Amino acid sequence: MIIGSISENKQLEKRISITPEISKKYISSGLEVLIEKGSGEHLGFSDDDFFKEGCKLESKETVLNKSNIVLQLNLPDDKNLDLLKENSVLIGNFNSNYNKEKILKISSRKISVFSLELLPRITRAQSMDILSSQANLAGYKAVLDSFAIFRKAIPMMMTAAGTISAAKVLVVGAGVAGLQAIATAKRMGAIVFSTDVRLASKEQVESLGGKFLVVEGAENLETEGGYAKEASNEFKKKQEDLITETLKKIDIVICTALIPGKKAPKIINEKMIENMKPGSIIYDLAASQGGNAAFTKADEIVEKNGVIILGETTILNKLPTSASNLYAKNLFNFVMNLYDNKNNKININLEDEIINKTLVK
Amino acid sequence: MIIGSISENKQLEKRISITPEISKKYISSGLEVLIEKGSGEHLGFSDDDFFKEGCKLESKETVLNKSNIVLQLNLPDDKNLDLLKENSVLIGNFNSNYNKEKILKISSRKISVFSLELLPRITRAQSMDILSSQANLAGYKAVLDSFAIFRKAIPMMMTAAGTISAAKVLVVGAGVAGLQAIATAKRMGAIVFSTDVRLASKEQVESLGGKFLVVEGAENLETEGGYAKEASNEFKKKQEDLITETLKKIDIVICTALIPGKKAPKIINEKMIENMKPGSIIYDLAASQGGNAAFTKADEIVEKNGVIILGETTILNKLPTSASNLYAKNLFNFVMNLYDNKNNKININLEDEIINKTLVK
Amino acid sequence: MEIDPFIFRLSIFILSIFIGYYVVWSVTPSLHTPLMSVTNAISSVIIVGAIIAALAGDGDKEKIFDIANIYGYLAIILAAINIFGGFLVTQRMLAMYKKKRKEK
Amino acid sequence: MEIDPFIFRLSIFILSIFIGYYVVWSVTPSLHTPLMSVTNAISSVIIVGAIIAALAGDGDKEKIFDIANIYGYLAIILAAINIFGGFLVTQRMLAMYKKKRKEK
Amino acid sequence: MSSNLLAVFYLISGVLFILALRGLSSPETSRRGNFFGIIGMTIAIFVTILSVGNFSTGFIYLLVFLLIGGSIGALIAFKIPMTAMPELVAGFHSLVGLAAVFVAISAFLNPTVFNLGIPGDIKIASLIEMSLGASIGAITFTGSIIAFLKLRGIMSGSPIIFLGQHYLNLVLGITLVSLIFYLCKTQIDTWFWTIILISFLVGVLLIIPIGGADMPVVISMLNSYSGWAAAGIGFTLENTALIITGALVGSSGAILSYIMCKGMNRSFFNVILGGWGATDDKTKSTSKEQKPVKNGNADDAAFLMKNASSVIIVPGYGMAVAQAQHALREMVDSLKKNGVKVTYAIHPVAGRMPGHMNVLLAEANVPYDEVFELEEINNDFANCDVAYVIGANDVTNPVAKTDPQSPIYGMPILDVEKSKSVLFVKRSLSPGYAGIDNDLFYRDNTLMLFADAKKMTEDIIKSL
Amino acid sequence: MSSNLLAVFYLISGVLFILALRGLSSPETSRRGNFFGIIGMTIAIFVTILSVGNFSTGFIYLLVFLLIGGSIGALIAFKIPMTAMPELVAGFHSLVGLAAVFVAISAFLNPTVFNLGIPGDIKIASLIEMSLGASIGAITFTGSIIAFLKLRGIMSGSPIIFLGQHYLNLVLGITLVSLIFYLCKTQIDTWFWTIILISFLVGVLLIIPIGGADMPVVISMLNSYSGWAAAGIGFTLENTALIITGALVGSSGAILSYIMCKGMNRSFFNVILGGWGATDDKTKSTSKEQKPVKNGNADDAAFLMKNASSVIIVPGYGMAVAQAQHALREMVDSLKKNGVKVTYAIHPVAGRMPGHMNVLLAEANVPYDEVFELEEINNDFANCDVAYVIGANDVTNPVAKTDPQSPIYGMPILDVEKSKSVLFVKRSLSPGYAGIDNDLFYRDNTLMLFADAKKMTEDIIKSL
Ligand SMILES: NC(=O)c1ccc[n+]([C@@H]2O[C@H](COP(=O)([O-])OP(=O)(O)OC[C@H]3O[C@@H](n4cnc5c(N)ncnc54)[C@H](OP(=O)(O)O)[C@@H]3O)[C@@H](O)[C@H]2O)c1
Ligand SMILES: NC(=O)c1ccc[n+]([C@@H]2O[C@H](COP(=O)([O-])OP(=O)(O)OC[C@H]3O[C@@H](n4cnc5c(N)ncnc54)[C@H](OP(=O)(O)O)[C@@H]3O)[C@@H](O)[C@H]2O)c1
Ligand SMILES: NC(=O)c1ccc[n+]([C@@H]2O[C@H](COP(=O)([O-])OP(=O)(O)OC[C@H]3O[C@@H](n4cnc5c(N)ncnc54)[C@H](O)[C@@H]3O)[C@@H](O)[C@H]2O)c1
Ligand SMILES: NC(=O)c1ccc[n+]([C@@H]2O[C@H](COP(=O)([O-])OP(=O)(O)OC[C@H]3O[C@@H](n4cnc5c(N)ncnc54)[C@H](O)[C@@H]3O)[C@@H](O)[C@H]2O)c1
Repeated sequence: MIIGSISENKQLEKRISITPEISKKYISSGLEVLIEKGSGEHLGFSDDDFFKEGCKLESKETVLNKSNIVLQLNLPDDKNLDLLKENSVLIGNFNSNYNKEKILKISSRKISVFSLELLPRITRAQSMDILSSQANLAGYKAVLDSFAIFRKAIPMMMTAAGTISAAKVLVVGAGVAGLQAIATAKRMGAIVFSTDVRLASKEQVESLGGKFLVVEGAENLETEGGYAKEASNEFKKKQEDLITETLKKIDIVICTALIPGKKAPKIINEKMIENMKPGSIIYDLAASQGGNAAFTKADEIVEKNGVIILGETTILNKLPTSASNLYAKNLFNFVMNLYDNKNNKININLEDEIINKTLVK
Repeated sequence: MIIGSISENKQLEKRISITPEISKKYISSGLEVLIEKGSGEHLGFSDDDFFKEGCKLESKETVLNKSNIVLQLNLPDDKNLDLLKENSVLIGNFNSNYNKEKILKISSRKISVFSLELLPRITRAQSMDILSSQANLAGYKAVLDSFAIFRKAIPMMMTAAGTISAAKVLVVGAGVAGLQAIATAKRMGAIVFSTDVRLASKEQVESLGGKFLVVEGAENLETEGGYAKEASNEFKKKQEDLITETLKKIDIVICTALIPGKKAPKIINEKMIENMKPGSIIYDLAASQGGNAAFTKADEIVEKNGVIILGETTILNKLPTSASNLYAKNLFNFVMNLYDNKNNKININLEDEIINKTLVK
Repeated sequence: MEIDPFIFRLSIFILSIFIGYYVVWSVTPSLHTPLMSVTNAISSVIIVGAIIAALAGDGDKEKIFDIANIYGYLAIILAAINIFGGFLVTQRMLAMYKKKRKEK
Repeated sequence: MEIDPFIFRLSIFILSIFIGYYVVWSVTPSLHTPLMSVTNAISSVIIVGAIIAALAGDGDKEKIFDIANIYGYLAIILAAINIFGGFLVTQRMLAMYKKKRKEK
Repeated sequence: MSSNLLAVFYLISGVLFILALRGLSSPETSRRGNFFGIIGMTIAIFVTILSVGNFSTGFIYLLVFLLIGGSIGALIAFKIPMTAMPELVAGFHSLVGLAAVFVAISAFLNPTVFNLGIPGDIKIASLIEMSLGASIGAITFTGSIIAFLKLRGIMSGSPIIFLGQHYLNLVLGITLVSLIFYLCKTQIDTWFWTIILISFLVGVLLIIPIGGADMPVVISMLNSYSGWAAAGIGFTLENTALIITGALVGSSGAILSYIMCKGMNRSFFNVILGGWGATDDKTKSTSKEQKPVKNGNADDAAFLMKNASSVIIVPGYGMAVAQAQHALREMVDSLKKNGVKVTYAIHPVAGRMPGHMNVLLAEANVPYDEVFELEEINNDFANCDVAYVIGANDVTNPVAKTDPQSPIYGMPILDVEKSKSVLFVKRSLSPGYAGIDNDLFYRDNTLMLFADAKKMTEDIIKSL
Repeated sequence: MSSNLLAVFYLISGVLFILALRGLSSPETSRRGNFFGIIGMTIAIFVTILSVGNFSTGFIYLLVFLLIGGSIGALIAFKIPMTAMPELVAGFHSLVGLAAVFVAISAFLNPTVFNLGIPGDIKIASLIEMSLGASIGAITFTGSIIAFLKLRGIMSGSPIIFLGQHYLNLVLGITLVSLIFYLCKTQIDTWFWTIILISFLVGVLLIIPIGGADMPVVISMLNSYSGWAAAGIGFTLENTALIITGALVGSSGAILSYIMCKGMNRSFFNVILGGWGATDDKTKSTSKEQKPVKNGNADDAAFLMKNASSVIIVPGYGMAVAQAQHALREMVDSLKKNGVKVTYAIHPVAGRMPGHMNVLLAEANVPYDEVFELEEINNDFANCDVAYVIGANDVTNPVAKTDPQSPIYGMPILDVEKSKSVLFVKRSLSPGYAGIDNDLFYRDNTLMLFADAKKMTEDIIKSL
């Protein structure tokens, strides 16, 4: 069995899907690993580092030609897809809703395509859950980034030259990314507020030292999978009032609210932003799905009334090493679930919820 | 009595020396405040904000012509200096050692120039101590900046997709900037080491949760003023060995070691950097005085063996609001010590150590 | 000024109650069971009464197995089980703690 | 089977020592002074002896100011000072604590 | 031996018993305490024998019976498994009760030897003391037997309650008092025997309505009863040793049971009055048939951990909710001062966000080198004395390894159950995120500490 | 009144005294305790008077003297300032001692009334008891007077030590024993008087070598002595009340002084043997003439703060060094649970780096709205009950306001000295960063808590 990976488009994607550390694990599980030459260099993983672990370094074509399993982040371009061999398996984070057609075309060539954003949120799948692992880092990085561009210091400092008061941070959406954002802002000394539609999140926010903005009469909008449903209009109105009031004193907003398969909810509207203090920052992690804030533009910095709005869609490119480490480990766990060690073959067992749901069909 | 301030060269200096908040304090102490139009706009302090507090907004020339006391950050250029009126007072952070001649020329025109980096380190002067207030913020910002560009996450995270181990940070020099750097790195979850030549700093580092690298047989190199002396060769050798060993596992180095009036000590040499892990960062706050690390270039980013070396001299431009707030408060305290409220005049009392030592003569 | 010995006994009784009250107030919970077991063993001091009952009229051969004495002997057996069993089992329990303590 | 009353008194004495021992073990430090002062007041129960001494041979007019009785009366004064002074001063100290407690 | 000397020796043995109880209240002195008890008992027996005087046949029998009893006792003491302690104590108790009854009977039948008058004309005071002693002894006897049966599992541990129970007890109580009254008046021995019989019945009735969980309190209470019985007989026999010891045992037993009630958060009154409270909610829940859990308090936990050589801390979401990390760190510091090795085991999905536990532990300044991830530490549980599971649940649930149907099947878990004892700090038996019951709660080596995680940890610090 | 009834009443008053002492050991029950004491005493006096019987002239005198003494006592009790408590207790003590001497003398002169035989032929046992009572009473008398003088400041508080002191004491002790022996043998009353005189001397000699700081321990010890004296006389008079109470006071006084020694970290032995230890370093340092500081322990601090309505915490560099922030937060939580209002006052240059305290308090999750800077909070000290200064020093030093020569002159300081009490937690009297002494340490409303800041704070939590 051969497992391989080729370079991503490094302009758009800095992460990689096999790290030297993980390649070692594949090899000790009995797989061969092929890596495209130079694919990790931008992260400080030289070809030599891979070689030392026992990988073979090959050209893109060889990798695609020979591998039974190909691990990627984004969907390779058509030219590369064509090189995939029959009965091979392609695994990655392919935005399968959006790319459905393209993927089905590949599948038709007897290539099984697994897209891991489809992973069911069951306990056993947690170690393969790329959404969690990446959202976690995104939440962390969003805070660090926004703090770095903020013109004031974050923590409270009572000094001989006067007092700097602690910055106030609002985290919109307390999912995986949101919680990590809360934790990070909190440990830097910020005063952290958060809002979410799922009732359980109140306790979770408080368990990290954050303050939860309680919308009166809130219903629980949690689906069985642990995701959020869309909120009712009444709820939205109440939430709006509360957030408007809160935002007047907030310095930094981190937006992470998402509803799977839908546009991100618009939570911070124009008027709210008007009332914010100049110099405040809105860091919108939901930008790729339209953003939680008005004015958010994907991958652009917008300034409105002195408020800086960043719509970030590729934040993990700013934390590529850690993100790759976790992503690669997620894929490894997924592959191990797929791979039949004894018979040295891939076992696409459709009884297995994990395999069944992630297979794009 | 009129107190005034003109715009700095905004290309080089983003801080300001009178904030709206402080201008209010001057006014309630019985002074008039003149501000050059537009001088705070880049920080979100509109002319209106000043006006509301009771300031007059004037042209550069009027400000310089009318003011009895002029507050600046850097030495104004010659053209502006010429506009200063006789018997007036100029206060700022003028690097008086370097600019001695220029300043004496002004002094000869019956203008008293006070340069606050000369402030004696006595308890009473703490509230005017611009070196402390600015170094404090610099230490904070250096950590935040370096964390923002670091390719990995800083804190330890044990997750379903594997463990991210905590980043290791070395802070060189545990003065004001160094201690704040330690505190900031520590609260983000990094493992923090530090080294200094002053013995007292061990306890101080530990009081912030940092680990002090104890150089065996260390002598105490503290002067009476609380600054460091140059170290002996033997000490330097031992320190070198210890740091070389430590650096092999360090991810981020923050350099803050300074010796007043001298070149900054070179503590991290070429060989040490060679042995560091690729992807590591050296953030050299001592760059303006030559830097603590080899390869440091002022205001440039150098990459050696994958190690990124940043020589930062204007870091406070990245935190201009907080820095201005503290700087302006320092100046206010200094002016209050100089200003004779009852007789509404400036009282240059050379008996007063603070006034005597800061007056450039 | 003769005082009835009963009064003295009453005093002794009441003072002993106080001692019993204070003496165990601060017991560690983990010692509840051993303490109970020791208290139990001690309460078989009733054997003193049993002995007196058993040996009552001793020397007078005929009365030696008087019905009253038999009750005394029975009481001796019961109390003796309790005394030996109680103290020994306490010893065992306490030895357990001791061992653990030494290990480290 | 007569027991000398002395033995009973001895028992009472010894048991009381135990009680004294246990009863103050857990005293709060801030109550040291009041406790001392109350103990002091209580120790003037010696007045019981003083009364007996003072009234000894009372009724017999001639003996009323026998030298022995005078010592008794003196002892009464001393002990009385102590009793009243001791209890009252304790009361005052404790009232202080009480007030503070209420304030909040 | 003169009666004075005898009294002095009895006093000495009384003092030794006091020292014995004192000793038993702290682990350091407990063994010495037991030793004092043994000496005290030896002295008491010895001087009694000497005081009776002539060493003829009876004396030989006495020795024989003493030895028979002693051997049986010793045998039981050595053979019994450590886990059967509570029922053993209950069993022993019944013997003391019966012995007291026998002594009372003996005195009743043969009052002359005890200077109580002659049969048919016994001193009233002695009669009262005697019948009180016999009655309390009899209650102790049957009560202890019921307690024994319940603990042993021979009888169901759930409270047995029937209508009119309390009235019946009341009636029986009144009967007892009247019988004693008649006995004194008429000196007819039938009354005496009836008193004993009814007391046997009362003993049974008093204990059956009490639930199995409250048995330790009951035993201690019965202990106290047996003390009072001994004291009563002590008055009859004018024996100082019996009076001192009886009072001592009586009051210390009562206090101990009170302390135990407090520790278990139960009303002393309810427990003692047996079943009075069985109708209120709290006791009801225990009367339902449930899987039994061992329920501990902070002192137990402190004791276990203080005496452990290594402890592994397993934090979970509950620690985060309670914000118990600082208290936890304090606790660990205390333990380390006691020479205990302490490490933290972090499950990859403990908490509700990746790295949740790490953030909190870092906040509390827990050194990184004490924090281990699952794979590093999982084997260490087998060698560890105590696993302190604080607000974690799913991540320790062994069902993940055994039941393919369970929603967490396949997740690696922390093998806390392999450690010698497991302490679970949580507020109730309710499940965690995955919503499934955790089998570990019901294990033999598990002690549940029901409380808010922070509160409990602080309490443990206090008793460390 | 029959002697039996009398004995029962004495027993009752004994029990009431037990309850009195018990009550005094916790603040909640202390007033009730005192009340029990009063009742007990009333009963004892009352029944004694009744027992003596006929109410003739002597009875009137008795009442008169009782009233005289009572009025004097009451007057003193009301007039005395609260700060003079320790010396007051010492003074009162001397009276008890003297009273015991008088009663002993009276018994010696007139043994018939007490059933001790006739003058010149008193029972040996009674003679021993009597002379022991008189001797201990005499020692208590003069000892208490010396203690009183030392505390009052009339006599220097420093230990008076001379060569051969211990030998002298030894010789006197042996003399006392021999005198008692001769007294018993010869019944010559000169010996009796000599015993009393020598005992007076011993009392003086025993106390003079003890330093002023140890006086509270001494008082408690003298208390204990007076108890034993009472018990001795109780045996003489065959009086149960005196025996019970004497033993009670005797042993509780001894224990109390032991506890106090432990609390002050002094060796019990050294204190009691007066000056034995005065040559070792520890006591030497106290014998040096120093500005006196009030030295407290965790329990005192806990008590003060628990009963305060508002507390302000002033952290400084020492808190950082000790890493006491988490413990501090715990302590504040406990206080808040007790209904105390707690805020933090941060001096702008507390610690060694700008914002030093903020970092640490944030780490310990102290809410920002409880943290105030100097200007916001400085006026609040005047209305606060306790300022808890933990590891801060320079930032509270009032010399900054008063002495232009001082290196910190002109720095604004936190006005902690305006609060009702100030607790300083630091390890010694050594100065802070600025290297200057802090006058506050020696103020009347300051209590120094010498310990590591974390350790002390944890101890305070324990006793809260
Ligand atoms: N780490 C992640 O990224 C992540 C994300 C989402 C879900 N999860 C899931 O979360 C679970 C994590 O497992 P876990 O063991 O940490 O937590 P858990 O299984 O949810 O158990 C937490 C336990 O803490 C107790 N608790 C709650 N508040 C408490 C308090 N104040 N004091 C004391 N105890 C308290 C609760 O019991 P009582 O109510 O009886 O007190 C509960 O049983 C896993 O099932 C995991 O799959 C993890
Ligand atoms: N904030 C700044 O930026 C800065 C910078 C440089 C200098 N300073 C100066 O530092 C001083 C700060 O004042 P401060 O009141 O915070 O500190 P301080 O005056 O230096 O006093 C600290 C006190 O803490 C005690 N201490 C040390 N370790 C302790 C421990 N483990 N447990 C208990 N107590 C401990 C020390 O007394 P013991 O040894 O008796 O325990 C010491 O007196 C000022 O003089 C200020 O000018 C401040
Ligand atoms: N079963 C598992 O083991 C497992 C694994 C990972 C995550 N989870 C859980 O799944 C949940 C969602 O995780 P996610 O971060 O991937 O979700 P997500 O990225 O889809 O959404 C982010 C957050 O936005 C919130 N949101 C949606 N609409 C909102 C609105 N109008 N206003 C405010 N907030 C809004 C959601 O409730 C969610 O918390 C979390 O509770 C997480 O703990 C469970
Ligand atoms: N009197 C006051 O109230 C007051 C006010 C501000 C600062 N201070 C004290 O003054 C001291 C220095 O403050 P600073 O930050 O302005 O100093 P700085 O900026 O001049 O130097 C920074 C640090 O580098 C260290 N250093 C110098 N050579 C070194 C070498 N070869 N290796 C390692 N470290 C070296 C110095 O010891 C110093 O700690 C601090 O202790 C500070 O607390 C006192």
